[in-house]
Parts: sequence; structure tokens; C-alpha cells
Amino acid sequence: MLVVDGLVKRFGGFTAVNNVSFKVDQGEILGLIGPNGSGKSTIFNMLSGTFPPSAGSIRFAGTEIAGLPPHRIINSGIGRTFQIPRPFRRLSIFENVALAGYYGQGSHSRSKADEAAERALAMVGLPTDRTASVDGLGAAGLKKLELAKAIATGPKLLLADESLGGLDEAEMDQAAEMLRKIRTELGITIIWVEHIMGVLMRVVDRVMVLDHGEKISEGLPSAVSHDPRVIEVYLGTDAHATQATAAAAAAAGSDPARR
Amino acid sequence: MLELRSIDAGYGRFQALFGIDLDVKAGEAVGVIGPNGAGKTTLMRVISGLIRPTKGSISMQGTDVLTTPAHRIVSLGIAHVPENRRLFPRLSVEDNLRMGAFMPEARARYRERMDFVFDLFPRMKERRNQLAGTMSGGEQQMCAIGRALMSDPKLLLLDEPSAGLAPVVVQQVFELVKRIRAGGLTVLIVEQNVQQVLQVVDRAYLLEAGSIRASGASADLLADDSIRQAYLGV
Amino acid sequence: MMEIFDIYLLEALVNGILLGGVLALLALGLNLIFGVIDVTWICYAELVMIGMYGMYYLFSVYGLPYWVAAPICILLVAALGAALHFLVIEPLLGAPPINQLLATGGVLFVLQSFATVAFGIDFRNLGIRLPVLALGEMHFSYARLLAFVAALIGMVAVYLFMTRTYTGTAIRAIAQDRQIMALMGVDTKKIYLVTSALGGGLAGLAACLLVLQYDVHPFVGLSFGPITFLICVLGGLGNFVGGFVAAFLFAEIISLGGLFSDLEWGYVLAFAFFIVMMFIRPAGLLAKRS
Amino acid sequence: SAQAQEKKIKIGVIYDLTGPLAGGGSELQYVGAKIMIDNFIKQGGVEGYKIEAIYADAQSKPDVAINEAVRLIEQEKVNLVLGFFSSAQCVPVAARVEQLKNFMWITTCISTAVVENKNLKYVFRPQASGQQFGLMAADMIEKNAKAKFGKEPKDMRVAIIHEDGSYGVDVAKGNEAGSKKAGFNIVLKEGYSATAPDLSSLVTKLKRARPDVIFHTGYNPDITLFARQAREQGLKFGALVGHGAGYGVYEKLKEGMGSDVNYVFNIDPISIWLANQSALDPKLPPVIKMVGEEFDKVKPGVAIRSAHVGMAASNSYVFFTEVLPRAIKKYGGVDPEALRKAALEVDLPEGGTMLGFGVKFAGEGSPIAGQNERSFPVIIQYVDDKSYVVWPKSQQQREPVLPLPKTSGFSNQ
Amino acid sequence: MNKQLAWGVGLAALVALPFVYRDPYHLHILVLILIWSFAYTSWSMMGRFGLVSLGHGGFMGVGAYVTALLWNHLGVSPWIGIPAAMLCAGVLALIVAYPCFRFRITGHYFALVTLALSGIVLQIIIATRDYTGGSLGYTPERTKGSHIVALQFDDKVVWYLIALGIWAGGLAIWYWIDRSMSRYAMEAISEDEDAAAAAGVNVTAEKLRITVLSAVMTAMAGALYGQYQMFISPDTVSGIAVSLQMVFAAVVGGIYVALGPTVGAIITILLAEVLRIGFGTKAVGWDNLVYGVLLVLFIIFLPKGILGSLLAWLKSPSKHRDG
Ligand SMILES: Nc1ncnc2c1ncn2[C@@H]1O[C@H](COP(=O)(O)OP(=O)(O)OP(=O)(O)O)[C@@H](O)[C@H]1O
Ligand SMILES: Nc1ncnc2c1ncn2[C@@H]1O[C@H](COP(=O)(O)OP(=O)(O)OP(=O)(O)O)[C@@H](O)[C@H]1O
Ligand SMILES: [Mg+2]
Ligand SMILES: [Mg+2]
Repeated sequence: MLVVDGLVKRFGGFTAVNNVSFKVDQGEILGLIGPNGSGKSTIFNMLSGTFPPSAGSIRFAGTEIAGLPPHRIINSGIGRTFQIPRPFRRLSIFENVALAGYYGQGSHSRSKADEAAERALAMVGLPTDRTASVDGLGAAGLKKLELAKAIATGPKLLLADESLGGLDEAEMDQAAEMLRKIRTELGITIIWVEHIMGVLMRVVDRVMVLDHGEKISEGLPSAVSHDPRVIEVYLGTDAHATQATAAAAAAAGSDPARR
Repeated sequence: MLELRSIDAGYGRFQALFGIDLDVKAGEAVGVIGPNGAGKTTLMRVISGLIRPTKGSISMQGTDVLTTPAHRIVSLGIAHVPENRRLFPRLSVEDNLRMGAFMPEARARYRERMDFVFDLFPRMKERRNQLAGTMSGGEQQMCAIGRALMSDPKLLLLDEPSAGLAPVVVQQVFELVKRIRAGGLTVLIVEQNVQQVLQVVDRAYLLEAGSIRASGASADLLADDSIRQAYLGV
Repeated sequence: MMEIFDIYLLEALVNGILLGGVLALLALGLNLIFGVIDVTWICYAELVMIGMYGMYYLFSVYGLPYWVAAPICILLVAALGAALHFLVIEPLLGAPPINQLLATGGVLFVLQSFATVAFGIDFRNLGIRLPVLALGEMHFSYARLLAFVAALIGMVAVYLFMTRTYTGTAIRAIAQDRQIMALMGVDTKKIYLVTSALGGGLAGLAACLLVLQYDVHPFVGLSFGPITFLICVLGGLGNFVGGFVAAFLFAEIISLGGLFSDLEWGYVLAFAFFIVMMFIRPAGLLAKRS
Repeated sequence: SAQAQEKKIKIGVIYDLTGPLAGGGSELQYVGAKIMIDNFIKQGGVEGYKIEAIYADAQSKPDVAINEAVRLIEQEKVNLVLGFFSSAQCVPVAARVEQLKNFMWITTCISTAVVENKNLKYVFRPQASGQQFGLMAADMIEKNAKAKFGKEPKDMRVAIIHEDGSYGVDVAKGNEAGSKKAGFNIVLKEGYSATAPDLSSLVTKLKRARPDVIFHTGYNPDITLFARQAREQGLKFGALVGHGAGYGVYEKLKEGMGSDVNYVFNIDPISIWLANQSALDPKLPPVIKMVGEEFDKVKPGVAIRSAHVGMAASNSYVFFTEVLPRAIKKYGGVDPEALRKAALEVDLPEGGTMLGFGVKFAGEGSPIAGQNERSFPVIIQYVDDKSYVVWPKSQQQREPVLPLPKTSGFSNQ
Repeated sequence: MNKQLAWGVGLAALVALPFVYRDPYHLHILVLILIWSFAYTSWSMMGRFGLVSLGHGGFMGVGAYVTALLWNHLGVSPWIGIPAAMLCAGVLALIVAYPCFRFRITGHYFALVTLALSGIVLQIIIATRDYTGGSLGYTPERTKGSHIVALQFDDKVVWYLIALGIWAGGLAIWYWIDRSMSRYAMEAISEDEDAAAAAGVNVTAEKLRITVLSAVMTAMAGALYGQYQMFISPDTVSGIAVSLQMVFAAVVGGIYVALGPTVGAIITILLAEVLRIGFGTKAVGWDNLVYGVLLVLFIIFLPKGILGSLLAWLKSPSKHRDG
């Protein structure tokens, strides 16, 4: 459903993303990993229209969306979360999500927006009462709110940027579970950026690895976590690699849905 | 080296810490773990003077921290890498590092410290003129740690240093913590990554809902079943 | 005829540059306050006005020599700047920026009416007449040359101070994250004191030189206030070199615009230029485009 | 019955005591009017009517002037409003006063626009209009062109510059009309804002235009700035003719221009202390003396008493001696209607006021209804810290010095 | 329900007022307060969302001058002239604001761009004095025909009722926005434009809508002011001074509550009036001195505005937030 071809982003003289091409299929969860500064968030920013690509094409559900303004892209069915949560503190939790429901789907119906907000909040497990304030949320709550906002826009494709950072183990598991649920129950395709391999590798169908703005590896989690280049630049040699491999292996064994 | 006695602290009417007692001895690495919202960050802020406790006492190598003005606490040898990095986004990397060496004591050794930090994080040297706000999350974390090290501290407070870092960098950070310790620096570190932090610290405190629930040597905590259940997901 | 035209055009050009010096001098202190520490002193030009009165009293009433009066006046306005910070800005540091704008707007009223009450509504004048530099048909004012040189030296000095010293770096940092300054060992009060006094001092410097060219009256600030703000923004907030260049661009537009058309339209042109430039280079004349 | 005993006229007096106009001359006008009002209060009133004055500050803002006028009329129930310095205030206030059918006595506000085609019934201005100022300036230059400049009027190069407020614009219109009539070559006509931080391009244009005479209308800060930049840029000319306001305050002019002030012309209603006293009504010289003494008490140590003071004093005096007694005696009171009828009947010949001119108001139907048809300004010249009336011939105290002698920094000789 | 009743009674009382109490000067002040309240409310439509405009003097000037110019030169009735003037202001707002929002000019930058705009409008009015009367100001010609067509009334009561209606209309619009999704969108935009866009909000369009609405309403206020005073001058309806006056009054009253700007108008106008009359000519200049000091104190000690702080204070003891 998403076809990216030759995507490039330059900041001044610096090339953050260099000629990256990839595809995402309907209903899959693609893991996007890579060292810090390798261009993951930048790719998200281009996919969601936060800034236009310097070159390349992005086709979503058959139409070219590269360079469109963000609200058009969101309306066409791409939702995103931010790596560092960006809640609207002057609105209540419910209003935050209802806003996304109202504008995100482009339908501009108040009742539909409220409905969408309630569904999204229930999905991530946040209170659905209308006045609860954002200030009461901790790190985990804010991440959930990010997800709820993204879901409320009614996406076909969800871009999740580091949904786990700053969460404790129990919450991470919850979050991973949630992503899975989003995919299975809502049928939403997901691209997921994450540094916590133990969790990521368990959930994703396929992994793509970036380094210095270039794609260096792509494939099944188990394969990628054995790729020596990936180990060198990203996983490091010890525990993580083994953890990742183990997770991937475990997942492969337990999940019949995987091809 | 650092002693906290029955600290109460909070934000306005909201109390976040209840009667905290905590010790860090010279040369030790101590961890603080606990769920979200337990008050870990608050604890760090109290030590570095960003917020003042409502009750209790803190001393650093015999000096009363609470009577020391906030901006003099760095001079006692306490450096704090705050949660979420908190860099100066529109200053260059180099200027951020320079801010870390603001104290008169540190200025004299500016070059030397700078080389030390660049050694530690070659990426920072590469990006020394980039505005800190435009760097990736991981790069910013490096910069924040580097900035704290610029003051040549005796005690380094790290608040979730591994958050958002690539696994290879997380390893580097923890190795770094080890190296820093080897250099005689004392470290107090807050982490979600319990598994790994317990491998680098000597002792740890478990904080829950603003009180210390448990404490002890890392090995003991790692062996404790209830902790393994709650925090290691095992 | 053409020849004469050329020389007058040249004179207007050079006069534009000299006016630019005056505006650049004014913008210098404001850029420090408004551009760097992100505090809005809407009453900046009124500080200059008080400084000009200071010069008038020290020089004309108390009979001090100019070179003695000037440093006293600079100190005076520096103290005023610091007082402004601690009385008005400090309590508002956490409030929305618009509140700073308004509080200092209130101070603007206060200073204007204070001057009216204390110094009367008469126009005051030092009565110093500096010699004139004549190059053939063209004549230039020493008072303006002086302002130009002061602006240039001031700009370089402030630039070096801001980029080369620890205090300068701290000044640039303070607007970005005030809370954690203490972690760096920085006493924020002291930094604010230094900055506001410096900003005030620069206003005082401007006052010493402006008083050689302009009459003082309680409303003299109106002539300069808005344009000074526009220059700071046009040059890029906190960008001293940009501010300097912007001052000259503005001055040339006013000067040449005034030569080719009516004086009044010169200002319309300058304002319009500002708006257009905001669209073309929103982050300031010298900013790199991202 | 208490009311019947206590006969009283309440006067609302409005000038600018703060803001830019205050220093431009409004405050001096206020002093002049107050001296005269206090004088009549001290005398115990007029024709058995006690006088009560309520003063208000228009703060150099038209909306404040409107508000104060409305307040004085509707709230304080004054019988008339008197004063006003700026034409930008006079225009709307006059309209309001007409609407409220009150009475307005304007001592200053020289813009022609205040009365022109307004068909005002209750508004009177004994003062000369701005265009008269402008015309007078052109008249003097025209009559002296041949003798002093050695040129035909059509060869005279004149430049008209003015602040772009109501006052400058109006005077400049008069300058232009007069210059056209005289056949001068107008080489430049330009307005500028009184708060402009720079006039150097104006000076450059003047240098290029090489005028023999500059007609200038402005307030203080801009006059100083212009003079200073003109000198610094080496502008040369044969005569500088100012038109009241800033040029009327010699002290400030001298402070700003230094010795360059020598031989500058100024057009204003004559300063009452310069008036040819033998030509005046004999009861006036003691009043002039009184005003002078009172003024010295308010502002001691002023070398040349500003014309502004006398202007307001004289124009107020006309009200108290001509309008008020007639209204009371002939029309039975001080209501607006009585005051209006009394004002229309004022008929003073030349020499009948301290300013030298007479008073006869244009009545209903005239395009300038409410304007004193007998008023005229005079031209004075500042010579060595003294001022002399040099024009018109009838008032002349000495010959004008034209063109600027070589001793002047501006001389183009 | 109770609240609605209170509103109804309040409004009815306001409508009845001039028939009971007819002091003309006080009515005059009331009319001014109502017109300015409407203008300040219009400003705070934007101001409450962090769009600090220092250019509303320009819109006010366009409203007043276009209406008066059309009437005097072309004989166009203000009933058509005012909508035309509002249209002009709207177009002007579009021309300036669209690039601003497109190029992400916000905060200080936006404030100063709009400041320049009001400077331009002022200068143009002055420079085109052959049409506008320049700094002498401009007077709509008195009608020789119908007062209603010319929108000129000598009776202050009529004006009071007109101003009251407009003011109430302004409040209604305020409420309408407050209840609408636009408010959510604008709050979101004022905090974080990227995040708002990621929620699907068309940031540029939303900002433009609110800006144009605010500009158009301000132009209407300017036109009404001109019709009521029967006089406009660049200083009273245009330029930087008026723009600042709007910001002041609105913020002093409180920009986050509906009646805040109204309270701001009442306080600033009455305060200026009382101080000026109180000090009179005995202590010249002191009224503005005291006025300035009070403004500074208000803003330092009541940062949410007088009404905003008052409401917050009334609420806080009764309603315990979080816990
Ligand atoms: N606006 C910008 N100007 C200049 N450089 C930028 C800008 N935004 C990003 N970069 C650079 O582009 C590179 C890629 O950044 P990006 O945020 O996409 O990394 P990332 O892969 O998301 O890293 P992390 O895992 O740490 O979040 C980084 O080196 C960063 O410094
Ligand atoms: N600035 C603040 N104002 C009010 N309450 C705060 C503030 N900062 C933190 N809190 C509250 O204090 C409590 C402790 O917060 P703290 O940040 O110390 O937790 P933490 O253990 O660091 O959590 P995390 O793992 O999410 O970083 C939380 O309930 C939090 O909501
Ligand atoms: Mg990222
Ligand atoms: Mg924390």
C-alpha cells in the first residue's frame, strides 16, 4: 500500500536520508531500526508531510503524496505519533483525541469525532471522561495519548515513532500488545520505529535497517538480527543481538500468522 | 559522599517523595529503579537543587547542600544529566559543552575536558557546529552527558541516560558508566532498563510511589523474585 | 544636470549609511534584550529618551563636560535597565510573552509621563554644534559619523562578547532553558542583571550620541521605537551582524526613497520592504534557509 | 432663587498640556488664556456675571479633545468652550459643538479647514487662518524680489516644506497659492512627519533644487533637526520663512539652531508686545503690560515673550470685552444663542485688538462662516536676539534683511 | 439554565438602561465602551490563541476610512459601505496573513509584521491627504436625507442600542467559536503547529479563518466608531497607538474569558477618564503616570487579566483540581 522510491532529504549540506526505497504491504508491521541519527524520524516526517522530501516519490494507496501538506496526508489515511510526545496541554485528554477525530478523518462531524475519540481512548486504555487533564499523565500515559490521537485520525497506515522510550518493562509489553491489537482489530498497517529490540523483534513481520540515511538491510527479524553489518552498527555484539535473535526466534515459532 | 536523610519533596501541594534516606559512597555506582511516576526524577532534582525539599537534609562530602545556592551545587562536584536531555536547542554542540564548563573552576580545564568528551563521543566532534536542537535523539543524549562531564564532577547524576538510544549506544553508555567509575567518579543513575543497569551498579534502590521499597546489592536485587517479576518481565 | 544628480545621489547614499549607523546603534541594545534573552522591552526607545534627558541635565544644567557626562549617563541608563528587569520583567518571566510586552508598554506610558512631569514638555537641546566634514559638494555630519563608528565598534564588541565569553554563551542560553541553568552553575539572576544592564548601557550609549542630533522631549521615543524593533527582526533576532546590515538597508530605503519620492512614502516603502522580507527570509537577512 | 442671585458664566477651556503639541505652543496658549480669564475673575466678573473656568487637557489627542468637550458641555454644563490649539481637534469638536448647539470660541487652530464650507453657526475664530499665513509669506517675498534679490518674481526659486499634520498642510497650501499668484518658480513642495528621525534626503533635495527662499512650517523637534541637517549638509539659501508654532518659540529655536537663528522670519499674529501701540485702541496698552507682567511671573527669565501667549490672551480678551457684555446686556444672558448673536455683532476696526487687527465675523451663508474677516498675521524677523515686525508695510518696524547676509551660515551670497 | 437566565436578565437590563437613565455624557461613555469592547473582543479572537496582532489599528482604520470615503465621495450608504469596508479589511488580512502562516511566521515575528502593517495603513492615510484629509482627520458628511440610510443619528439612545447589539453579537460569535471544533484546533495550533497538523488540522486555513474573522469584526468596529463620532483621524482609529491600546485593554481584562475584553474596555476607559478628570489640570501628566503604573501592576499581579484572575480565584477554593 505504500511505495517509497529514491527518497532523499538534505538539511543544508547534510544528507539525512539518502536514496531510500521500500514497500509496505497491507496489514503488515514493518520495524524500522537504525542507529541514532540514521534518519528514521526524518523519513516519518516526510511520510507525514511535516516537511517535503528533497527528492523521491512516495505513493500511498496508488496516489503520489510526496510534498503534500500534512493535513492532506493525514486525511488520506496516514497517522503518526511523535518520538517525544507532543500533547496539547490546554485541551483535556478527550479533546486532544476528539480534535484528531474531527480533523483527521476529514469528515468534520462532531458526533463521529466523539465516537472515534472514545474508541481510540478505550483501545489504548486511557480514561474516556471528557475533562481529565493531560497534566495528570506520566510518561506512559503521554505515549498512549500519542497513539490514541494517531488512531483517532482513522489511519490505514500508522507511523509509530519510539512508542516505548521511557516505559518500564510491564508497560512495554502492554504497548507491544496494543500495537498488535491495532493491527489485528483495526486492520491498520504499521511502521514502527523502536530501539528496544527485545520487544520490537517479537512484534514485527519485517525489519528495515538504516544507517547514515541509507538502507543497509531488510528482511525477516531473525535474518536481520544475524546480519553482521546490523550487529556492527546497531545491535552491538553482545546481549542485544542475542536478545533480538531470541525474540525473533520466539515470535517466529509462536506466531502462525507470519509467513 | 552523598547523604540524604528523610527527604520530603513535591510540587506545590502535591507530594512526590516521602521520607527518603539514601547514601552514595565515594567511588560507588548506585542505581535507582522504579515504575513511571515513582519520583525518581524528583529525587535527582532535589539532589542537584532544582527543587528544594520540604523536609530533611542532604549533604555532599560534609557540605550542607540545602543551604548552598542552586547554582553553587555544581561546584560541590555534582553534575546532573536531566531527563529528556534538556539541551539548549539553538546553541551549537560546542556552546552547549561550553555551558557545561561555566563554573570558574571548570573553565581553566576547558580544552582538556572538551578533548575528553570528544574522545568519548566522536560524533560530537563531527557535529560540533550543528545546533543541538536539530540533532537526533541519541546524539542529543550524548551531548547532554558530555555537557555534564565538562564540569569534571565528582558525582554524576544520570536520569534515564539510555532512553531513546540505539542498542549499541546503550551499551556504550553503560560501558561509559563503567569507565567513568574506573576513573574514580561516583555515579547515581536512574534507569528503566533495569536488567542492564543492575549489571553496572553496585547497589540499587527501588522507589515506588515516592518511598524506598527496597534496596541492596545488585546481585541480591537481581535474585529477588518479586523484583524480577515486576521489573524484568521475567 | 546629470552630474549634479549623481553627486546628490551619492550624498543621499552616504547619508543613508550614516542614518544606518544611528539606527544600528539603537538596535544593538534592543537586539541583546529582545533578540537574545527574548525579553520584550517595548519601552526601549523611552530608555534612550531618559538617557537623553540625563545628558541634557548633566551637560547643560550641571555643566559637566561631555566626555564626563556620557559615561555617567550610560551608567544611569544601565541601572535603569537593571531596575526595569527586576521590577517588571522578573515577575513575568513565566508568563506569556505578551504580558511582558504589555507590562513594558505600561512602563512606556510611565516613562513618557514621568518625563512630562519631571522635565516638562519643553524641547531640550544640548546646543553642541560639531564641525562638518565637507568633501566637495557633499557634507557629512560628525555627530552621525560618531554614531556610526560607535555602532560599528559596539557591534563588534558585543558580537565578540556573546560568542567568545562564558557569560556571553550563558546569555544566549538563558532564553532557551532557564530552569536548568542552575545545573550549569549559572546564577540566572546575575546573568539577567548583566544582560539588562548591558542592554540599558547600550541604550545609554545611543542616548549620548543621539542627543547630539535630536531635541529631547518626552515623546522622542516615538520616532525610533517601532523602527528599531523592525530592524532587530529583519536582521534576525539575536543576530548582531544581521541587525547591523538591516539597519543600513532600512536607512538606505528611507534615504533613497525620500530622494526619489516623497519622504512620507519612504516610510511606507520601508515598512512594506520589511513585510516582504519577512516572507522571503523569515529568520532574518543573514539566516541560512532550511 | 439662589440661582437668580448667583449669576455665573461657566467656561470650559481646553488646550494640550501634555503630549507633543504641548511643547509645540499649546501650553503657552493655555498660559495666555488663563492670564486673561484670571484677570476678569479678579475684576469680579463681567456685567454682574461671575466667571468660572474649568480647564481640561486634551493630551495632544483628538479623541481626548472630543471627549473633554462633550464632558464639559454635557456634564459640567459650561456655557461655552474656549481654546484649542490643534486643528485636528478643532474640526471634530466644532462639529460636536454645532450638534449640541453650544458655543465655541477658538483662540488658535489656524487651519482653514476648520471653518471652510462647514456653515458653522456657533463656532467663532478671531484668529487668522493658516492660508493667510502662507499667502502673507509669498506676498513679502514677491514685493521684495526685485529690490532685494534683484530678480523678477518669476525667476524666484521657492521651496515649500512642511510637517504633514493639519497645520503644516494648511499653511503650505497658502504658500503654494501665494507663490502661484506671484508667479514664483516652485522648485519643491514636500511634507514630512514631525516625528521623522531623519530629514537628510529632504535637505539633499533642497540642495539640488537650489531655492532662493524656503517656506517652512513645523514644530520644534523637526525644525531643529531640519536646521541642523541643513547646516551639516551645507544647504544654502537666501531666506528662511517660518510660520508660527515652532518658529514662534524663539527660546527653543535659538537653543536648537544657535546663531543660525539670526535673520530667520516668522509669521504669526503679531506678538502683542511688538504691536505698534500708538495704532491700538488706547485702552489696550495697559492690558498688554498686565499680560506681560503676569507671564513673567509664570515663566521668569524669557528673552522674547512668545507670540503664542499674547495670541490666546488677546483672543480671550475680545470675548470678555466684546461678546460677553453684549450678550448679557442686549440678549439677556449667556446662553449659546445670546453669545452667538453677540459675537456676530462684534465690529472692531483695525487696531481694535492687541494683535493689531480688527474683528468682524463672517456670518451665516459665507463659505467661511465664523471666521474673523479682519484678522491678519504679520511677519517678524529675528535679528540679534530681538524680533522686529517687517511685514506688512503698515505694521513695519524695520526693513526686512533680505537675502541672508554673508555672516549667516546658510547664506548663499 | 441559571446562567442563561442571568444573561437574559442582564441583557434586558442593559437594553432598558437608556430609557431610565439619560445622562448624555454617561451614555456617551457607555457607547464608547461598547464599541471598544466589541473591537477588543474582536482582537482577542486571535489573541487568545497566541496570534498577537499589533496590526488591528490597520483594520480598524480600513473599516472607518473606507466607509467614510465611500459615503463622502460616492454617496454610498454605510449600510453598503460597512460591508465593503469589512471586505477590504478581510482581503488585507488575507494578503498579509496568508504568507505569514504559510511561511510559519509566528510569535514575535508575526506581531512585528502586523505592527508594520498598521504603520503602513497609518502612513498611507496621512500621505493620501487629498482624499482622506490626512492628519487633520476626516468627517463623514452630514446627511441631507434619511438618517437611517446615512446611519447618522443625533440621539445617543439609538447609538447606545446599536452599539449594544453589535457588542452582544460580538460575544455571540465569541461563544460560537468557543464551542466549536475550531477552538480545539486553534488551541492545538497555538501550542504546537506540527502536532496539530499531524492530527489532520489544516493549520494555515484555520489560522486564516480566525484572522480574517477578527479583522473583519475590527473593521466593523472602526466603521461604527467613525459613524458615531462623526469624525475619524489617523491617530484615533489607526496606527500603532490604537493597536497597542487594543492589546492592552484586552489583556488587562482577560483574553481567555468572553467578557474579559469588555471588562478591559470598561476599566481602561473609565480609569483614563477618572484619572484625567481627577487630576485635572492641577497635576498635569500625573494621570498617565498613574495609569501606566496601574497597568504594569495589573499585568504583574493579575497575569490572566482582571476578569480571568477573578474567575480563577472564585473557582479555586471551591473546586479542587487533581489530587
Ligand atoms: N532540521 C534539521 N536540520 C539539520 N539536521 C537535521 C534536522 N533534522 C534532523 N537532522 C539530522 O538528520 C539526521 C537524522 O535525524 P533523525 O531524527 O531522522 O534520526 P533518527 O534516526 O530518528 O534518530 P533517533 O533514533 O536518535 O531518533 C540526524 O543526524 C540529525 O542531526
Ligand atoms: N513539574 C511537576 N509538577 C507537578 N507534578 C509533577 C511535576 N513533575 C513530576 N510531577 C509528578 O511527580 C510524581 C513523580 O514524578 P517523577 O518525574 O519524579 O517520576 P519518575 O519516577 O521520574 O517517572 P518516569 O519514570 O516517568 O520518569 C509524578 O506523579 C508526576 O506526575
Ligand atoms: Mg528519531
Ligand atoms: Mg523520570
